[in-house]
Amino acid sequence: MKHSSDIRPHAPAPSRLRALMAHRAVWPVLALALILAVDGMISPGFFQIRIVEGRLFGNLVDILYRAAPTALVALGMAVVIGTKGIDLSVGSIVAIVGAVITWRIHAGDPHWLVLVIALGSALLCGLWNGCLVAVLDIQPIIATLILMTSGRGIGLMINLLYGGTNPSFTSPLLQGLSVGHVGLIPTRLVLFVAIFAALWLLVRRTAFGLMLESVGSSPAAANIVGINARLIIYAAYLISAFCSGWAGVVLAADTHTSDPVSIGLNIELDAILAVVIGGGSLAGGRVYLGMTILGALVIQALTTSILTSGLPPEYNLVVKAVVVICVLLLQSANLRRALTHALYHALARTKR
Amino acid sequence: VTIGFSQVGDEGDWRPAFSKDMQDEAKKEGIDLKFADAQGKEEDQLKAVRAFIAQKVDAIIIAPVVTTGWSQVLEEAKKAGIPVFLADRDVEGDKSLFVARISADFNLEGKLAGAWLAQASKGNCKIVELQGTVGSAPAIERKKGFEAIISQFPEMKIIKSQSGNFTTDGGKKVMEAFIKATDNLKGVCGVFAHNDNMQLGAIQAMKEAGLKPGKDFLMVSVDYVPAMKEALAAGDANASVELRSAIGKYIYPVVTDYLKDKKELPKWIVIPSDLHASATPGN
Amino acid sequence: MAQDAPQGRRFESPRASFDASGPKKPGDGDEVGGTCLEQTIVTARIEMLGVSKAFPGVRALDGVDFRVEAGEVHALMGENGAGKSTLIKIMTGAVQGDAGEIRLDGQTVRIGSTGDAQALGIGTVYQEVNLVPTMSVTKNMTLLRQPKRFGLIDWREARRRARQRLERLNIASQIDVERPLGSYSVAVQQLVAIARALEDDTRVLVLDEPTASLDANETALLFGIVRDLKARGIAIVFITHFIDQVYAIADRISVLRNGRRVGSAPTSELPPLQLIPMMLGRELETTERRAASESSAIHGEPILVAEGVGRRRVMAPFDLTLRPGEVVGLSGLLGSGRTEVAKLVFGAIKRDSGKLTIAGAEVKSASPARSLHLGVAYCPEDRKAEGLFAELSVRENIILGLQTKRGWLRRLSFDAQQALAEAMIEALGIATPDADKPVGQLSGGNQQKVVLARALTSDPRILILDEPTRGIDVGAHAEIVALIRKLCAEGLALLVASSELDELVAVSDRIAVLRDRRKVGEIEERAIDRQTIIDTIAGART
Amino acid sequence: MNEKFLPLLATIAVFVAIFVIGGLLYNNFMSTQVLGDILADNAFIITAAFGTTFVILSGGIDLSIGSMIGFVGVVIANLDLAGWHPLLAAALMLGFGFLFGALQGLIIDICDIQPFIVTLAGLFLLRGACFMINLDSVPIQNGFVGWFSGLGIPLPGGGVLRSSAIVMLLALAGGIVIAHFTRFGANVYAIGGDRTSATLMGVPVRRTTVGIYALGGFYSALGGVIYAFYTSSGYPLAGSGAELTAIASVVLGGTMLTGGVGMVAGTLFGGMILGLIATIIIFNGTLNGAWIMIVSGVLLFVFIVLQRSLVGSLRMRGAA
Ligand SMILES: Nc1ncnc2c1ncn2[C@@H]1O[C@H](COP(=O)(O)OP(=O)(O)OP(=O)(O)O)[C@@H](O)[C@H]1O
Ligand SMILES: Nc1ncnc2c1ncn2[C@@H]1O[C@H](COP(=O)(O)OP(=O)(O)OP(=O)(O)O)[C@@H](O)[C@H]1O
Ligand SMILES: [Mg+2]
Ligand SMILES: [Mg+2]
Repeated sequence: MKHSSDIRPHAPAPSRLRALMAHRAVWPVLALALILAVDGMISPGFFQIRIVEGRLFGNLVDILYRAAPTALVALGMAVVIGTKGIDLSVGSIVAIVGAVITWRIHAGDPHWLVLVIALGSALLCGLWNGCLVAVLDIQPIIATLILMTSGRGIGLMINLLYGGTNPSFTSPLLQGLSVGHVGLIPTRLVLFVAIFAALWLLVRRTAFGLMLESVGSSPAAANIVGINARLIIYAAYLISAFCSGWAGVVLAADTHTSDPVSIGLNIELDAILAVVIGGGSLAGGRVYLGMTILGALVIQALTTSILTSGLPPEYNLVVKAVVVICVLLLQSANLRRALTHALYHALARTKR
Repeated sequence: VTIGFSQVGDEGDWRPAFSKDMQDEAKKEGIDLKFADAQGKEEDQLKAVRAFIAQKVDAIIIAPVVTTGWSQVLEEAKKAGIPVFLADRDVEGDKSLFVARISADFNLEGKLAGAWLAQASKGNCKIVELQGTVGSAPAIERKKGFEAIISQFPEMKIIKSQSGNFTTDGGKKVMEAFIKATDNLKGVCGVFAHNDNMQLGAIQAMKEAGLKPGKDFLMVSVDYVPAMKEALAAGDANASVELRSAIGKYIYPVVTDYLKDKKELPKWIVIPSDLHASATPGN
Repeated sequence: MAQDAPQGRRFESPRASFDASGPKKPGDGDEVGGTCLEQTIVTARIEMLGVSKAFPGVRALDGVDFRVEAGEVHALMGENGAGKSTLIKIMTGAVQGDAGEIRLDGQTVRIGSTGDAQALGIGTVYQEVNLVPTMSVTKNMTLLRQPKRFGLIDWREARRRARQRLERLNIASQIDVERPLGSYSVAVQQLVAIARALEDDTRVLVLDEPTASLDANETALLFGIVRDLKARGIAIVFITHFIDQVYAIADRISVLRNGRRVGSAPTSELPPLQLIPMMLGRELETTERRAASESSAIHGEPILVAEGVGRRRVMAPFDLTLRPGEVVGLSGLLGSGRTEVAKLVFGAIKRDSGKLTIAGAEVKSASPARSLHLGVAYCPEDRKAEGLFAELSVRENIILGLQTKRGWLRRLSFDAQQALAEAMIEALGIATPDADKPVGQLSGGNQQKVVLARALTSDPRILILDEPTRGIDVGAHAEIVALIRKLCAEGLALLVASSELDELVAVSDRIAVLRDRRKVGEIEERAIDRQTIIDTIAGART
Repeated sequence: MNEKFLPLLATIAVFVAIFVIGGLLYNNFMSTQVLGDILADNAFIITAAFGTTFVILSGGIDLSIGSMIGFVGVVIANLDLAGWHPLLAAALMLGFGFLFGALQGLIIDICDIQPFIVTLAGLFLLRGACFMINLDSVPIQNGFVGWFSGLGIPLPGGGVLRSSAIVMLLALAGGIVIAHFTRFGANVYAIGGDRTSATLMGVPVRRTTVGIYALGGFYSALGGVIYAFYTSSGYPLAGSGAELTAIASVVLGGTMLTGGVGMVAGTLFGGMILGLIATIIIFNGTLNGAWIMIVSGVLLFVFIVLQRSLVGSLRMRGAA
């Protein structure tokens, strides 16, 4: 009963810790590198970056540019998942925000106010989700499924309030936030970094993160310790809603139309994928913000390369599925261990 | 009279307009319309039709999500003695199960777009295509129709084609990718989008990349929604095949007349879909 | 239980270095383990040879030899983190060793899973209650061995068997076998786990701290059963930290220290005074039960007053007062409501009657958060469900108490956290390679210490401990008792619920006695001794 | 009265309540015809949901069922083009579903990747496969299918218990037996209740996990077969979003997503409740798409709350 596989190196704590961190980051990075490498091979000019219309322009920029909304949603998702929860309603929140923006602009509100109202409405959604999960303690998937199903309907209703189907708007301010650029850098990236920084400070530089993780790890114990689990869960869904709300602003301003049925469709799946590729566990208890962004980049890189590759669209999903599986298999330490294990037994059997 | 109408869903600009028109027209004509929106799901649509039968409505109008899978439920409608009419899409199988189809022709729309592009480009054009939702009937039909025409012209071919899911957002993303992939659409002369929403997205993407859609590129799409009218006026797009959305006035009379005198009707009453073009650019 | 018990529980050392305890670091000398390996005359029922196991940063076991004869009760002793559980987990297939060999009745066997072990007739009760709380008692007890009729499970028969098993421990009366297991107290769950392990075809029975949350009666019962299993020639491995229990039941003792077997001898040849140093690697001087003089530390007004506090169907209204520097014990049989009293006072269970006053201020709606800020800390009985954050590190687990009190905005700096954690690890002698180890990977006793440590970090004025020393070794136990007294001397008020009379006798100034979820009496300082308590519980006096 | 039946009772109570209310609101609603239709129209989702019930009982989740339903249909239809007999094709696909599920289970257990993600990949993969096989929706010509989907037991009052519904009820019976009268079933509950404990108690976790997802795959494949026969066609987009409906059915049926608690029978009524919601909305007939989405969300909410409060009050009474 000897299993070489079970023996792990004995290293003093700090260096082992560093090794661990490295370990967590290394696989997603590798995946990203591989994807880009493939792109480089199939389309030569893939990496070239030029300056067009006074801003950086090229596939790599596009990946960042397009990843921003998904990454935002994913950040919020990471926080919720940290509490052992999940938020399926992010897509609907995006839709609602888009509708509200268009509506208020048509109603002639000043655009800064529109922005406030839009984010406010997102936070309302967060309150609703939080209420279902924290107060009524309905299981998160179902609780957020409710807003997921009705949210886009609400968006459509808002559109109908003033007639138009998929009305469009023009707003220098909002479009500036989305498709504009400060210097060479797209504004949405700058803002994304700002939000990420704020969130990171909240999670890592206050005790909020620790409390979040303890609630995710064991609500009962958290309660005994005197943590107000409810409040924490509430906060988590509010944060998620805010991030989705901001993503909504970016996406809606991007096409400056309100298209509730299709805007941000399936963004919740990409967000969850990003969190998991970033090493987060749906069982809760841990929040990795930086890693989550990495996950989002992997996904967007994949999407962009599918689009540029010239592959017929009916192959999109299969390619996506295969790549995702590969990335996850790459990440799974257990697989490697299991393989060695199997190998060992095979050998043992042959010996007998 | 009570009429059940099973609509596909809410996607894009055209469907909602169509639904709204059906409901408004019904009010005008004093018809009690039972409206059911299938959210793009075949199964929901079957549920709807079954429910209509259970409700014993006088007639059923279906805008099928998908062309297959109808025989069973149409049989049931027939047994219950409820006449069935089809709006837009056709259904496979026994044509005797429904009275008539009153609709435009996706395939024809594709053909019109193709024809216009052929003529505008003098039969010589590299095209990028923005497909609709993969597997959806309009996407498939419009593609077939379009290809049927351009296959007549050796110098016309589609060099890139991706799905933009019939959405502005999708169209924009795909076009952005195409722009990079083809090094600013080098050599491309035309863009064919399966609906206006995607085309509008594409136009945004091209402008943001400093290109001139409508001037340096021939932009043709389907639907002719209000936003596209503006784009045509502004010269950002060149042509759009109209898919009429205000067709309640075509459909209801047929149905009500049939209910009065069960006179046989032609199986397909085609609603003309005509092409609107801005002044074609000199090239 | 064991009136004749030597005063093993009452040892104490004011200050002891823990260098000896704590897991073995790599690099230390690697001389062969199992120094005094007996010659095999008769083949042992089960025998483990040269078993080693390493976890990240820890060598849990290092070439351990361990043999148990048929019809022998073999006590496995050692400090927290010595490797006891790991050894028996390897024996029962729950963990795969890195090296070594297992022989059952002479044949080498490969035990790749707990399933294999059960197939070989090795029944086990693991340290933490390891049954499924959401399943009914019946389902738990018959899992994998459900009786079948026509290929389908015959639940009536299954229920019958379950009841029959529980009968043996005669607790069938207290348990509805259809109720979910989780709705019963830890103690009851522990008993069910034991009942489950008692298969008819059992050849080896492994009990890892089965008595940790039992009180005198259940323990006596269990021992009764163990004795007749022994008579039936079953080999029994018995892990415990109760010295007196060892001498009450075991024929033979093996001692582990830092993952090595440091000795092994018949019980008769190894009196406690040799055993304990062997376990701890150091001496332990005795002290008598806390003298009245120390109690003079008790002064001033009551800091906690409960008047008619209670909750329907959970606990009948009771009065309770607690003065600074005072230790009040909660005694009673299992299910008597000790835990409920503790939780009601702390606010973890909402009271629906009565008045609670803490430090002169009336507490309208008690809740853990509220209590925390009033300077009350609580160390729960059920550490698995209510105590630990298994994924979080030892450090995070320890500092959460203080951190929560400070509020989320005033985060403890990493250095502060580290310092605090190190301090506690030092003070309670928590055996862990470093403060960043996930607490779920600590040994049972060390987990308990972590939960205690957390309660202490929020520097409370009132400390409520429910079964505080569950699974804690003698040395640490003494340490903790000493710590408690020191805190009391500094004016901390203490409420201790325990199923361990000796412990209560040792620390309490007053003891509140509970029966059937109502308070039936209070024993004053001078009157405190085992007999009085037992009588009061039994209802002989009030 | 055993506590574990309370959620089931609550669900049934809610179902009956809505059915009656619907009957009061609209004529022709409270009829065996509507009941029969609901059974038939939702048979494929509910059948798939039975599989999901096992997965969720074990504390996992399966998102791949919607795509599985579509995929099965597409393959059967295209094999029909190639001249296969539908039954043969169906048998093949049931086998496929079982194996595909098993594969997912294997990946989940060996690589311990979260079920949510593995099955999400499964969702993408199978849907993508549909597109690759054939973008067009293909009718199944073989007369057998038409005949089969026509079958049914007439109910008193003009309703019909259609073949699809019958198959579903048989699947349910099978599910109940597996869940409550086999060791496998017991092991599923054990793993869902407490994975580590289950391992220590000797439950063969890997084998069981694989079995669970295999069963899930099998049931969703069966759902796919039912759907293909019932629409006698294969449509590459069929069943999109079915996974969420299925999960909702399971949860409405009183099964906890945390695992270990719940019953297969509950899922039937959970699914029927969702069916009722849709039917009521259609009978109302004035709602546009927007309202339909909102209303179905609101109703879902109402029923969940109703169901829980019912359970709660029943518990109270039980305790008292
Ligand atoms: N799963 C694990 N991962 C990492 N380390 C572990 C794991 N299980 C046990 N250990 C370590 O192995 C050592 C021995 O643990 P074990 O549980 O055998 O001690 P024990 O003798 O049972 O102590 P106690 O009396 O407290 O139960 C401890 O240092 C513990 O931290
Ligand atoms: N019937 C029950 N339903 C739910 N929880 C229960 C029930 N009985 C006990 N518990 C829980 O089990 C734990 C122990 O309670 P118990 O009744 O055993 O009090 P106790 O006197 O502390 O017993 P113990 O000797 O186990 O400490 C408490 O958390 C209590 O809430
Ligand atoms: Mg132990
Ligand atoms: Mg207790």
